[in-house]
Amino acid sequence: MINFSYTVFIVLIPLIFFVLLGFFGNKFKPLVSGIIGTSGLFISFLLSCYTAYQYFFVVPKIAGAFPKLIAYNTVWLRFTDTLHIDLGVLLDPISVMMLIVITTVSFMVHLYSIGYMKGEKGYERFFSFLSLFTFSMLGLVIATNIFQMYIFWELVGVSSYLLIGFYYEKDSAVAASKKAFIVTRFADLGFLIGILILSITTKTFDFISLTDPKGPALQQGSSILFLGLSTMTWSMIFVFMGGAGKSAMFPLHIWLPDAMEGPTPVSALIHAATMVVAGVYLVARMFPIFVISAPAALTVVAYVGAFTSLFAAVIACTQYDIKRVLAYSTMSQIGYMMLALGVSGYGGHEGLGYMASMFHLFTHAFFKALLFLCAGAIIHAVHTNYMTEMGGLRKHLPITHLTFLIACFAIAGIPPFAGFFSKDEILAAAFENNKLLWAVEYAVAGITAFYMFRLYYRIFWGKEQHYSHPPHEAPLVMTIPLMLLAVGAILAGLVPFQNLVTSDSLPFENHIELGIAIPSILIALLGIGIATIFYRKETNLPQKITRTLGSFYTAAYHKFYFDELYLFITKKILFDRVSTPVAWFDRHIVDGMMNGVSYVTNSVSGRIKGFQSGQLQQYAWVFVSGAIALALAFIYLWTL
Amino acid sequence: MLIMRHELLLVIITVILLLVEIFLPDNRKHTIILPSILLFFIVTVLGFIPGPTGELFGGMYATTPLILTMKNILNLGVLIIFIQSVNWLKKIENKGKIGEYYLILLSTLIGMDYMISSGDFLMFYLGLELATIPLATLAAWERFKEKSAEAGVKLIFTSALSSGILLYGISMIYGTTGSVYFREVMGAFNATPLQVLAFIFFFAGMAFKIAIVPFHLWIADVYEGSPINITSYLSVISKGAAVFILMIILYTVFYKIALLWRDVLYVTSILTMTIGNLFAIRQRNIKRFLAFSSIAQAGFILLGLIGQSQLGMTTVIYFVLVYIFSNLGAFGVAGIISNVTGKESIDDYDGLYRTNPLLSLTMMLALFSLAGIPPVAGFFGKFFLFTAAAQKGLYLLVIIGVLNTIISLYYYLLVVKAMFLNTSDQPIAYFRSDAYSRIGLLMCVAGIVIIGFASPVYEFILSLSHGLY
Amino acid sequence: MFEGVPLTWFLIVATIMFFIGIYGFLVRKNLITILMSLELILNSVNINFVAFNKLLYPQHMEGMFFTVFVIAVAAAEASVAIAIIINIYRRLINIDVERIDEMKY
Amino acid sequence: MDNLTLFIIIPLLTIFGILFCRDHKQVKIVSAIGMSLQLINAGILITMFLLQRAAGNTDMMLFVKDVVWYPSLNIHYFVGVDGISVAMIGLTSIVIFAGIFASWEVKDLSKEFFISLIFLSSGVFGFFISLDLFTLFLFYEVAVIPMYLLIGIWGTGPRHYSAMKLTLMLMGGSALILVGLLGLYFHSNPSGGPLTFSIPAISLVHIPPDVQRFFFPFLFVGFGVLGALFPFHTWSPDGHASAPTAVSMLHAGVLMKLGGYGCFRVAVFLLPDAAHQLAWIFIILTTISVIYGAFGAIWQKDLKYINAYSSVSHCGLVLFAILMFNKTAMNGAILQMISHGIMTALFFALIGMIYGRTHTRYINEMGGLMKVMPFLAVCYVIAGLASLGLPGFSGFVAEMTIFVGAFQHNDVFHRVVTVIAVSSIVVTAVYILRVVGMLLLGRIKNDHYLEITDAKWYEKLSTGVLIFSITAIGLAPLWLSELINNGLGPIIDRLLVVAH
Repeated sequence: MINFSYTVFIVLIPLIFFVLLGFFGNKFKPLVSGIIGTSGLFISFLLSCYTAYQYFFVVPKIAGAFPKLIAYNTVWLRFTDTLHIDLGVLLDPISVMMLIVITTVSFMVHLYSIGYMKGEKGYERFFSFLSLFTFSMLGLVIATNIFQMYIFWELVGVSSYLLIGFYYEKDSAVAASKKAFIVTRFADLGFLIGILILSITTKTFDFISLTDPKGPALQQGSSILFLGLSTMTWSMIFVFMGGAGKSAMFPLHIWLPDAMEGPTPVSALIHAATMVVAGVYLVARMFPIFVISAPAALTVVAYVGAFTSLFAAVIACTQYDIKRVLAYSTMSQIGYMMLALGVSGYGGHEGLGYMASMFHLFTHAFFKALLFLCAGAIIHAVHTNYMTEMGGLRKHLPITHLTFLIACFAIAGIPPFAGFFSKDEILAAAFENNKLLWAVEYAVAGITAFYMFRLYYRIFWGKEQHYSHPPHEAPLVMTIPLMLLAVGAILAGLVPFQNLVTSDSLPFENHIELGIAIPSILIALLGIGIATIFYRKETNLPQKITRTLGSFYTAAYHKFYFDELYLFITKKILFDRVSTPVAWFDRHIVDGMMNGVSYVTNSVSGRIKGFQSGQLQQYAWVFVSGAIALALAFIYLWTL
Repeated sequence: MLIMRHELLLVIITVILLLVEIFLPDNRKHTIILPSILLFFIVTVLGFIPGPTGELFGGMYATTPLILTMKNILNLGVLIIFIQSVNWLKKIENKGKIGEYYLILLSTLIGMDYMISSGDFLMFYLGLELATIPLATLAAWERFKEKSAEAGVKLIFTSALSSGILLYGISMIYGTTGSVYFREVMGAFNATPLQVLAFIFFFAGMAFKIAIVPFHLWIADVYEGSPINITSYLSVISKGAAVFILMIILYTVFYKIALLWRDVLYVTSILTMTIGNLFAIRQRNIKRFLAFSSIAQAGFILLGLIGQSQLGMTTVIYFVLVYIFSNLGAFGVAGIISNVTGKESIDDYDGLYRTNPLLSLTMMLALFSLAGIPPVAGFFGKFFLFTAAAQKGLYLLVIIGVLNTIISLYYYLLVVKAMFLNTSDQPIAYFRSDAYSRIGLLMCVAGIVIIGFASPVYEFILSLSHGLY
Repeated sequence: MFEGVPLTWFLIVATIMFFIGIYGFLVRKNLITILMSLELILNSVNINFVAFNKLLYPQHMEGMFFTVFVIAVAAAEASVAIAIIINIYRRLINIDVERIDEMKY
Repeated sequence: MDNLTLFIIIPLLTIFGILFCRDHKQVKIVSAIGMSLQLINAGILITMFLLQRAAGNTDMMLFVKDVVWYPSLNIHYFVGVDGISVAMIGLTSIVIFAGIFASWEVKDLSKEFFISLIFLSSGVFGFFISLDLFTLFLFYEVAVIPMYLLIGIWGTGPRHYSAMKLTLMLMGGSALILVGLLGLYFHSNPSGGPLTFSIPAISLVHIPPDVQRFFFPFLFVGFGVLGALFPFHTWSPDGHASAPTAVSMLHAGVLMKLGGYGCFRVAVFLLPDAAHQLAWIFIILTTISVIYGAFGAIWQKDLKYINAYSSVSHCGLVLFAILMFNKTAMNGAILQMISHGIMTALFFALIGMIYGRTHTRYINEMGGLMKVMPFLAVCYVIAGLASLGLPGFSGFVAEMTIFVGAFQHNDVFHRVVTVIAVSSIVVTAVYILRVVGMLLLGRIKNDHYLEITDAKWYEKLSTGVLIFSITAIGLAPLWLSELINNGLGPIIDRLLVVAH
């Protein structure tokens, strides 16, 4: 057996660098801290690659399946004899895959940030936060138990909060970070409740026991019912709520577009490639439970995923902020992944959706990170986020243009770029299980191609704008990650996922079904075509279309008014209708009660002062009548 | 003769002082102060020497170790008052009256000692009157102040009325039992209607002395009008003696109707605590304030009386001891301030801590002790009183009692607030108090601080209180 | 001298005196009159004592003694009271009890 | 001199030392030395305790010292510690240590200030080591009463009103406790032997359930007042808002824990039947506390009010967990006491420091402070994150233990209230982030703030100690949890015996 305990360092190195930069960052020159952070990640990256190599190719399989290895485990907090939070490293195909994804993207982003963040205040802070995030995310994926996952889940939330609010003097950034944290926190509440329900039904937090076919979670099945659904179903629905929050699934998606207020590398790392797919990862982690014990919850996952992907894709078509377009496209793509999980079965070819989902997660990380980094390079060059203020940049930013185009092809699903393979698997899985969802996703594939190329053309083609200073290509330190990721976006699709990452860790035979693949290529091409017609040159066609769509367009442009709805709920209902009355109640009723007691005492004291009139005879009167009254009362009570 | 040694010693020094007073030339009258204090100090010390106990005059006079302890406690209190009064007595308007002061106080003390030691109602009555009537002259001490005369009138008339009613009660007791000797009354007392009437009238008379509602109304006016040292004497010694004798009589003479008097005390203690507290809240004059606070304290003492047991009895004596120290501490400070500045309003105390920290601290300790705040002695006293009441299962009474402690804490804190929290444009300026005042206050503070922690005090009283109830 | 007069009669007289005394105490405005009312109260008590002693418990003289002492104490009380009343009179030129209310509440 | 009594002796000696100080500076140094010794002493105690346990000493209480005080009433000076008290002592010494440094700039009547503060702490220490109800009660009141002076003299705002209100309400609570204690005392020996105030002795006695039912509310509400039980919590916002920094720290950090500890050690432990029967009423009240405090905090504009309501919420969680009667939840309750103690002390320390610089506590008048005082701002963010239960800080450990423990019950009622209580974590996040956003982030609203300087060394020390503590507990909670579990054993056993 190979000793994997060194994997702990993959996680610990970023933590060490976080502490180092956090405490002593201001002692270094900014560039130095950037390089330190990046080099730390590089070590982690190398270690992950080594781990992946060993895990997939060296470790002997058990009964043909990749084993679940506990590389390290220690009890962190003990609730009861069976319920305890451990900290450890669990290696299985998905966690190893995630290690690769996270360290790769994170390393690229670190490298890119050395250039991108140059001259920004708080340079070392940025890198320490990036390290913190990487640490949390790595901790999340290697979690051996659901509570460990929850811990790191919260930590990625907070690092996301810190990074979105990096420009803390900008009110919009502060608001966005707050919103992101609170919305995901609300979702985490669901996650936590889900964990609590798990804790009473299965009496364990451990993933291996939870997903063990003979374990209590799967054995119990749907035995205990509550409101018509089994407790496991409830539990999984709540857990999924947590996942939906992190992955910006409808209706908990509202934070993600705003989160684009953060520095662009952060968007690339957290809000495109890694953290937002944590929800998908969570569902994948719990997948056996979903499939076997909580199929209803899995259906929820599928529909939420499908709806989100459509919903986000529609909004993406109407946005002008390039980062927001990418954000909605992220949501849409994650919707794909969720859907794929939702339609998947367990084991063998049944588990095609699972495999596809993970595959898409993998490829998406590359091309979406690439898109964001390109966006960063563009913003770096023109100092605006709005595509209306861009145009004709292909001459000025050749490398960016090329890599962006590759990424667009990848996300649109044009072979042989990475996105094609994974998306094709998803459509295939959907087609096999649920035609309706397949139809939706099929349409979304077209819309995706359309809005991506709308973005592409509006940035790089069209009329050149008047820029304050001529845009120029980003420095090498930024373009190298672009190029490396572009290579990933091209090649990632060739990884034989069906052999590596499957629902039951057993490889299965899979090949591209042309019946699914060709139509999807066609619709992607259609989307690209429409975009080309609309946006390659300046035309008034888009205006015409929007006018035709009318209020639907307006609604989509306003993101279907979800921000307003949330604002209404939080501001008008929670703040004005709950919190303000509570505060009033506290001040006036509860406190008034206490003050009332003292007021009554005082006023009684004032009222009875007349007894002490200063009149001798009145004193005597009280005296005598008191004595006689007492005498009469007690004679009555005691002798009659 | 040694059985009566407390009284005899007092009589002896009274006579000595009387003679000295008479033969001192007018311009040297003030030199009597130190000898009086020294003589009384000797008496106090001698009182602590254990000696024989027993009965005299066919049972008219009786003493036990417990009663001796009570007398010693009173002696201690009077000693402190003697010391505390020096400052005041030296004032010009008291010139020529210094000797009187000591003589009158000593004679009332003799009265109280006889009262506590009485074995029949006659002795009790004589002691009571001896302890009361001279006090009226003390209350009316300041001849040129209307308030003082008013206090004297109110005291003498109400006390006369109360002793009239008390006597009426005693006459009924005599009529129904055929004796005025405690021992014989005890055997013959039942709860016939006439006897209930007799008891209530008797109780009213005693309640007057202790200031139990509704027999308390005189107390505030008299306290306010009297010179502050007299007030402190009235509030601790006079009241303490009355509590002692009431306890003895209730526990012995009226033990057969314990269920009845417990109910009477139950009602009156609730009234006393509550009314005393409610009136105390709104007082601004420190003496009047302490008057009402002492009414409330009397209500708490009744809790101990109700817990008719060895525990209750010990606790009452213990509490009176603590109360003497605490109240004398408070009165001592008020007296010093009043003597030096003539200010008696709580509002005048604003910012006192900044100018006179030690006085303020003493006052605070005394008030905390009165309020029953640890770690000072009052806490122990209150706790044991409640324990005594709870022992009889009277939890409702305990609850009312503890709620009343909160009200009392409020007004005690008002004084603390004035001294520590408030600021004033014209605070009482810093002054050095004289050695006598300091010694007096030091004794009080020592008592307040030590008595609680020194459990032997309590245990000693307990060891003596066998067999009385 | 009082042979055949039942005890009750004495007691009735005493009680009436007692309440007359109380009444006087409560309603008369002159301090001296109030003092006199007090004497009435004390005397009613004396009658009680004497009557009880004479008619019920003639074997001991306790009641008689008590009476003697009550009379003596009453005298002392009266003297102190009058002294104070004189003092009041000096201050107020008046001995109306209702005027003595400087201290209240 | 035994180790436990030292916890009372050291503060008293320190006070004695302060009396002889000539100036402000000496006072501070003497206080600091005294409280450092106390901290060291606490460290020694914890080590010795752990060593003893490791050596296999399974007595319920260790380092017991039993001296008869009032023989007739069977009042003893009876001290001893189990894992819970040890943990609470640790908490107290940390908070008082930080409190001394946080009040480094008290100039007005500094002698009196430090004397009162340290006297208060001696009461707290005494409370935690007492095993005799009488001394427990005595120390309880000793801990409460200096608050009046501390708030009244050195406070801000409506300090007179707040001080009076706080003192009276807390003393009202202690009055109820007194009734309960007397009830316990007179039922402490049903077989007719000598009565006792000793907690271990009473815990062996079975008091009739109807008697328990009568006295339980007195004890629980009485201690609950100090534990900010709804609706008896209103002293807390005003009191905290008016109190000077160190007092707020000590009060919210330690004194409010007296309430929880008392509920736990006296009310629940000694009256288990009644606790079981009446728990539902108080569970409802505490659940209200949890949610209500959190919602109350959202609306507030004054930093101290926000924190005070947040304390209501967090302390509500303590009482809530105590009423769950299982080892996990109760462990969580103790953890929460410690965690909240340190955290809220940190908060109040920071608020005091911020107030000292900006001279306002209204969040809408501030903004962008991160720029001018990064150290304090970062500390505030850390405190905030700890407060909203971020993993890595103690709050998370405590809250999760409570939630998991509370949820283990098999009936719908307990689970529903747990879920309601759990939802407070979201509301907490809302108000914490609102404060952080308005206070530290954004633009600087007032040009005067540009001249603000960052923390001084003593402020760094004060906050540093506290942050170190919450992080240490948050990162390695197991030893603390085991320490507490250790003390919980007998208590749980007693509750379980009753339950069956």
